[in-house]
Amino acid sequence: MENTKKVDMTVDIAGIRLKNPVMTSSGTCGYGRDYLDIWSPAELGAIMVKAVSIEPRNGNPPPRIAEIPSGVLNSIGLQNPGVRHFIETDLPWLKSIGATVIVNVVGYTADDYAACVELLDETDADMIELNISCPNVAGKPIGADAKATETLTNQIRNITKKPIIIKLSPNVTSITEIALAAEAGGADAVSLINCPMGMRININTRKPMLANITGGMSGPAVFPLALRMVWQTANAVNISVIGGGGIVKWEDAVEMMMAGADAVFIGAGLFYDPASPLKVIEGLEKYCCDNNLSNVNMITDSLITDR
Amino acid sequence: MENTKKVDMTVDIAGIRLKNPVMTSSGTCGYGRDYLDIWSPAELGAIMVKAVSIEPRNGNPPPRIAEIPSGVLNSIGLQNPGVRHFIETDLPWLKSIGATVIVNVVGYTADDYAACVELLDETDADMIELNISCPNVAGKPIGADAKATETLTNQIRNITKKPIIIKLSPNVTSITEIALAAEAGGADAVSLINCPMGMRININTRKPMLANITGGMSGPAVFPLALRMVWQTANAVNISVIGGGGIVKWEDAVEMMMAGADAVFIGAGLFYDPASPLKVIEGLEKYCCDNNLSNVNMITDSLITDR
Amino acid sequence: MLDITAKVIENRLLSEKGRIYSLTLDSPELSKDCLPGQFYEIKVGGLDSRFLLRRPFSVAFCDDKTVTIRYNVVGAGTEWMSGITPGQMLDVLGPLGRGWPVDKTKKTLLVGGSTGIFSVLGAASHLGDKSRAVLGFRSCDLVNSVEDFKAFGVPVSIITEDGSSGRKGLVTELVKEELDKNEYDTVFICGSTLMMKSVAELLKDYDVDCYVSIEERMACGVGACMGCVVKIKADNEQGWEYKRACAEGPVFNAAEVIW
Amino acid sequence: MLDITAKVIENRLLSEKGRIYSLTLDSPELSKDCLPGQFYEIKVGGLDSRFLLRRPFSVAFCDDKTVTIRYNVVGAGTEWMSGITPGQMLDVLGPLGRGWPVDKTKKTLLVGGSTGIFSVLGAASHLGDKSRAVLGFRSCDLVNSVEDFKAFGVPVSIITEDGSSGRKGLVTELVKEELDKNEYDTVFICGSTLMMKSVAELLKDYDVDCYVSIEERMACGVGACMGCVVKIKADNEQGWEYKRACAEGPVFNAAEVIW
Ligand SMILES: Cc1cc2nc3c(=O)[nH]c(=O)nc-3n(C[C@H](O)[C@H](O)[C@H](O)COP(=O)(O)OP(=O)(O)OC[C@H]3O[C@@H](n4cnc5c(N)ncnc54)[C@H](O)[C@@H]3O)c2cc1C
Ligand SMILES: Cc1cc2nc3c(=O)[nH]c(=O)nc-3n(C[C@H](O)[C@H](O)[C@H](O)COP(=O)(O)OP(=O)(O)OC[C@H]3O[C@@H](n4cnc5c(N)ncnc54)[C@H](O)[C@@H]3O)c2cc1C
Ligand SMILES: Cc1cc2nc3c(=O)[nH]c(=O)nc-3n(C[C@H](O)[C@H](O)[C@H](O)COP(=O)(O)O)c2cc1C
Ligand SMILES: Cc1cc2nc3c(=O)[nH]c(=O)nc-3n(C[C@H](O)[C@H](O)[C@H](O)COP(=O)(O)O)c2cc1C
Ligand code: FES
Ligand code: FES
Repeated sequence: MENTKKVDMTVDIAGIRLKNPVMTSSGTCGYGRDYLDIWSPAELGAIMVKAVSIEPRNGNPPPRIAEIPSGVLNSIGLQNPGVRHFIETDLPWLKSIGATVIVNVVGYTADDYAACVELLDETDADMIELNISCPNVAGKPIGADAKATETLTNQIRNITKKPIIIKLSPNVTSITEIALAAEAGGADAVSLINCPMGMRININTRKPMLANITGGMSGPAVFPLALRMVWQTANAVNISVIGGGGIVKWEDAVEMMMAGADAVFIGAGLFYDPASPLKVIEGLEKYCCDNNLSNVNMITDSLITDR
Repeated sequence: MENTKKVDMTVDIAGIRLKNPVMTSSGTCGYGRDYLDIWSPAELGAIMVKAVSIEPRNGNPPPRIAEIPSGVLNSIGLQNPGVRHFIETDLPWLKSIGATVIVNVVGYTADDYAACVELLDETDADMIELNISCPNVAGKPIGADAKATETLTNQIRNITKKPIIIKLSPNVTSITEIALAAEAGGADAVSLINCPMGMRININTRKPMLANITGGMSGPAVFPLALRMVWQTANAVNISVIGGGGIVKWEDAVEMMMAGADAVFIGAGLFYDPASPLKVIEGLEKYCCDNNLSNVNMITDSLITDR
Repeated sequence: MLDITAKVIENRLLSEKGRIYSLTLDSPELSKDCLPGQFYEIKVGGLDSRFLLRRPFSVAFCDDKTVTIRYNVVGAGTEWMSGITPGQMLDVLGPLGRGWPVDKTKKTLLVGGSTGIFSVLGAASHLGDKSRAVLGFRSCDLVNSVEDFKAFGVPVSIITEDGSSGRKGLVTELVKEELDKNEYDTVFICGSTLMMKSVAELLKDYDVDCYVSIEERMACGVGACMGCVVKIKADNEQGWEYKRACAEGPVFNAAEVIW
Repeated sequence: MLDITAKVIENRLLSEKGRIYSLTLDSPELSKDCLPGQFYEIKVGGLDSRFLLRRPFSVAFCDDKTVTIRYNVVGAGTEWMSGITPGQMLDVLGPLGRGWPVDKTKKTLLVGGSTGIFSVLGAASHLGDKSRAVLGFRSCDLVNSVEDFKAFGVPVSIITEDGSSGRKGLVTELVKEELDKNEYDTVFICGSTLMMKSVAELLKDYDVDCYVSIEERMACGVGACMGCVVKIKADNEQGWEYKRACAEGPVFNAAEVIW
């Protein structure tokens, strides 16, 4: 039964060849240093670093974390030291150790995004991920509107030749509408899902569990929602799809790829099992061996939908 | 510490006085007979019966059920014997035992809804709940569009004087926009949430776990999402709000009411604990006693949002 | 239908390799009304469990005070069950559904495949030597409960796919041989859909009544959710309707099932 | 920081009414680098658990081969922990964060309130008779671990809110009396935010260094998620910044905390 053929674990995302299809998702792995005792960003397909904005941000007041059934609610609110700090300190280090770096960018306005990307365009960051879907900041996110998504994507497309990934919000009526708008705007890939917006109340204090009242849901609770949206999106667009939301173990990653993801990201799963990225990479490789797949990308779209 | 004052458990929903604020939700309690060994519909604030349509429906092929972390995925697809059968057999029985009956109505077209409601208007059904949010039927549901929601509500408003509840879909960009449209159309109440749309794949067979591919999520996994939407909706509309999604125990019901629900419904929680409606009613009463609330409706809006 | 918490008095491993267990509950209430072919919905997982759904299991047999179910460890819920220790309390809903049309005046052939044998074991416990069982397994590791059939006075033939125990082959072969004896009035079948379908197909050539017990994915288990439907012939325009395995079934007349 | 599975060798009830337990892990690896005031993130719940987040617990004390934490049952996760039996394996991440600036040349006052006593117990185990502890509890039912402080050579004073054990009153009173002795160089405090804030307030009038250990809700526990921030004075325009309790803390210089 042992299959010793070597599996090709590389995948092409937005035209870039990655070591493997497993990433850690923005906001759950900092800038790559915090889990170093367990895994190095260089072992991943790519690291999606915590959102950076043109100016540093404080984020929301604490408490920022609450537990939910099979998941976690967060209201970080994009605390970050600013893109310049990232470019000076973290990015050179990440590149020096051999990581593929996807920079998650956020802004209040289109110009904010543009300013960030202009600075990043001068660096050796590998890809830009536009976070237009954070549930933890005031106002309607750009990612809730197709036209705004297309316009922003297009504006950024004109600034950089680096691959652009649009991070999609699940808090929308039609995920495919927004994904198609991103594609039309010139995106090279979409990543999804960001966090569905949720809330919890402490019935003893009668206060919301988060100071910001609402927050973003992640973890296994959102997995079926994410899987559905990835499936719909992969069926709608021709660009790369990076799928995640609730992935904890390799079986989840296989499901996500079968639904149509070209690569996957792990976020809150790190909190449960910090070693999950390595275990998922191993598990995918073993799955391919066991099923005689020579390349991990053969899992993508292997779903059988006729009964 | 014992407080022996009697708690007034009645609540007014859409102008109707209910025994208590606890309902069982449409599709999870049939037409009220299946849990009779455990509870009677007459013990509830109201029973929301399984959707009825003008003609009988087969629903979707099996398998229709899959488990998800802290929840369940279903793709029933509105199987029902038709509104006439309901009016002849189940409704008279439900009324004879003293139940308050909310009839969940579904249609392919506005005329379908109208035809059902015309028949129900002649009966002693207590309220009509328009299900414009089922995730398990083809096409974009009416509940995904504010204008369509208002138009339908208005059309039905002109047919019946019975209270109209609009059952809202969580699969929308803005829940308040749809809730306000329902209110503008003349609804007396909104109920939410219906099921977020999800999916699961069996990685051994490489097939979706549901024959219908996608299905609706319910159970504790959706609770934080439901709570957030109920909170937003209750802050937006002036009509009654019936809140549910993931309620299993009385503490969940307290949270839901604190978020702004005037009454709550239990759906998938029945699968876990068939006696949950009785336990939730008891728990709410005890909570009121312990907190010196003379009326259960004092829980609604008791949330403290300033820190 | 009862919704009770019952004490486990035994959770015994029957087959090491097959990971098959026999679980006995101390509950006169549950055993009182329980008919063969009916099932229970058991709450699995601890207080902090992510399982919302209960798990359905057929009654294997009862006495005055106890109910026994038997289960194969196939997933996370049954994995949890395998760790149950005597004295532990379990939330049980049931008995549920409609069981076998057991009739001691009729000579009945019991056909079971893998975990389907537990449902027909329930019938065996009532029919005794008015019945005979043919049981199919994948391999000898999975063979179990044969002594229990015999203890109820029921003769048993075994067939395994790999021939590692009893004859080698599929259960349909044994069924055909038995039927050719022209002794049987009724056949009860529980096993994989494929097996039940092929046996039912075979039976079209014989003048016997045939019943099958169908396992569908369930949510409520009591008839409330329409989750567990099976396509059944009906006297309507389209010629069929979806019936609930948990309420109108799990036992259906094989002639009415649309496979 | 280690990510390991360690064997539990003891899970002992310390206070029946208070439901306080002492849990000891057999793990030379974990104990090797562990400093007082640091903490571990422990995976709670079984395989089928709905808990995504690990639970943070301060190291109470270590020896060459073992690490002990102590915990109060307050919710579903600690409820599960109370059922742990010796021999069971636990997934543990740590040691994490920055602990107490323990310095044996300095006379240190240890101030603990309810479960905050476990973090200062860690300091006590290193400081011995260079320190003294004042511990506050709600009532006598909750008093625990006093013998352990004493075993490390640390004198202990107790105060309870209802006077049911030791003096009646709030811990601040005892702290004031001790400080008025003018013996202390440093004060370490761990307890409720209210208690830490009021002690820190009091200390402004004294010439002592003061450190507090702040428990914030955590997700990652390792500095990656920005979930656990505390408002800390900073040399920037706004005069403050959010620092991570799990990485820059949980121990902060009290003078820098903006309560
Ligand atoms: C009426 C009926 C009687 C049954 N009697 C027996 C019996 O006596 N002995 C026995 O070993 N098994 C029996 N089964 C199958 C048994 O219910 C499943 O093996 C069990 O639910 C698996 O749970 P799990 O968590 O280990 O598996 P998982 O695959 O992790 O379960 C995931 C979900 O799928 C459902 N599921 C998985 N397999 C089945 C299945 N075959 N049928 C229905 N639902 C399934 C589970 O209930 C759960 O909701 C019966 C099923 C039905 C419907
Ligand atoms: C650095 C640090 C050290 C700690 N040391 C100890 C100790 O030595 N002994 C001890 O008894 N307790 C300690 N605590 C508190 C302990 O972590 C909580 O009591 C525990 O997490 C409660 O889990 P639960 O599931 O029982 O409660 P639940 O309320 O059900 O937990 C729900 C969620 O809230 C979190 N949570 C609940 N209470 C707290 C709290 N007070 N602080 C942070 N998160 C919380 C849980 O971790 C979980 O994510 C410490 C907390 C921190 C942050
Ligand atoms: C604590 C936390 C912080 C996050 N911060 C960001 C962020 O800065 N930018 C972003 O695009 N997504 C952010 N996310 C969303 C995640 O990247 C991911 O899309 C989401 O959590 C769903 O995946 P998961 O269930 O695997 O965590 C954050 C999520 C968490 C839990
Ligand atoms: C099996 C099943 C069938 C359902 N059928 C209907 C239906 O017919 N009409 C409707 O409005 N909602 C239906 N729902 C949605 C529920 O009424 C409820 O809105 C949803 O499940 C969320 O609540 P819960 O988590 O408490 O179940 C159904 C849900 C389930 C699980
Ligand atoms: S499982 Fe609900 S109707 Fe059968
Ligand atoms: S808990 Fe994640 S940064 Fe502290």
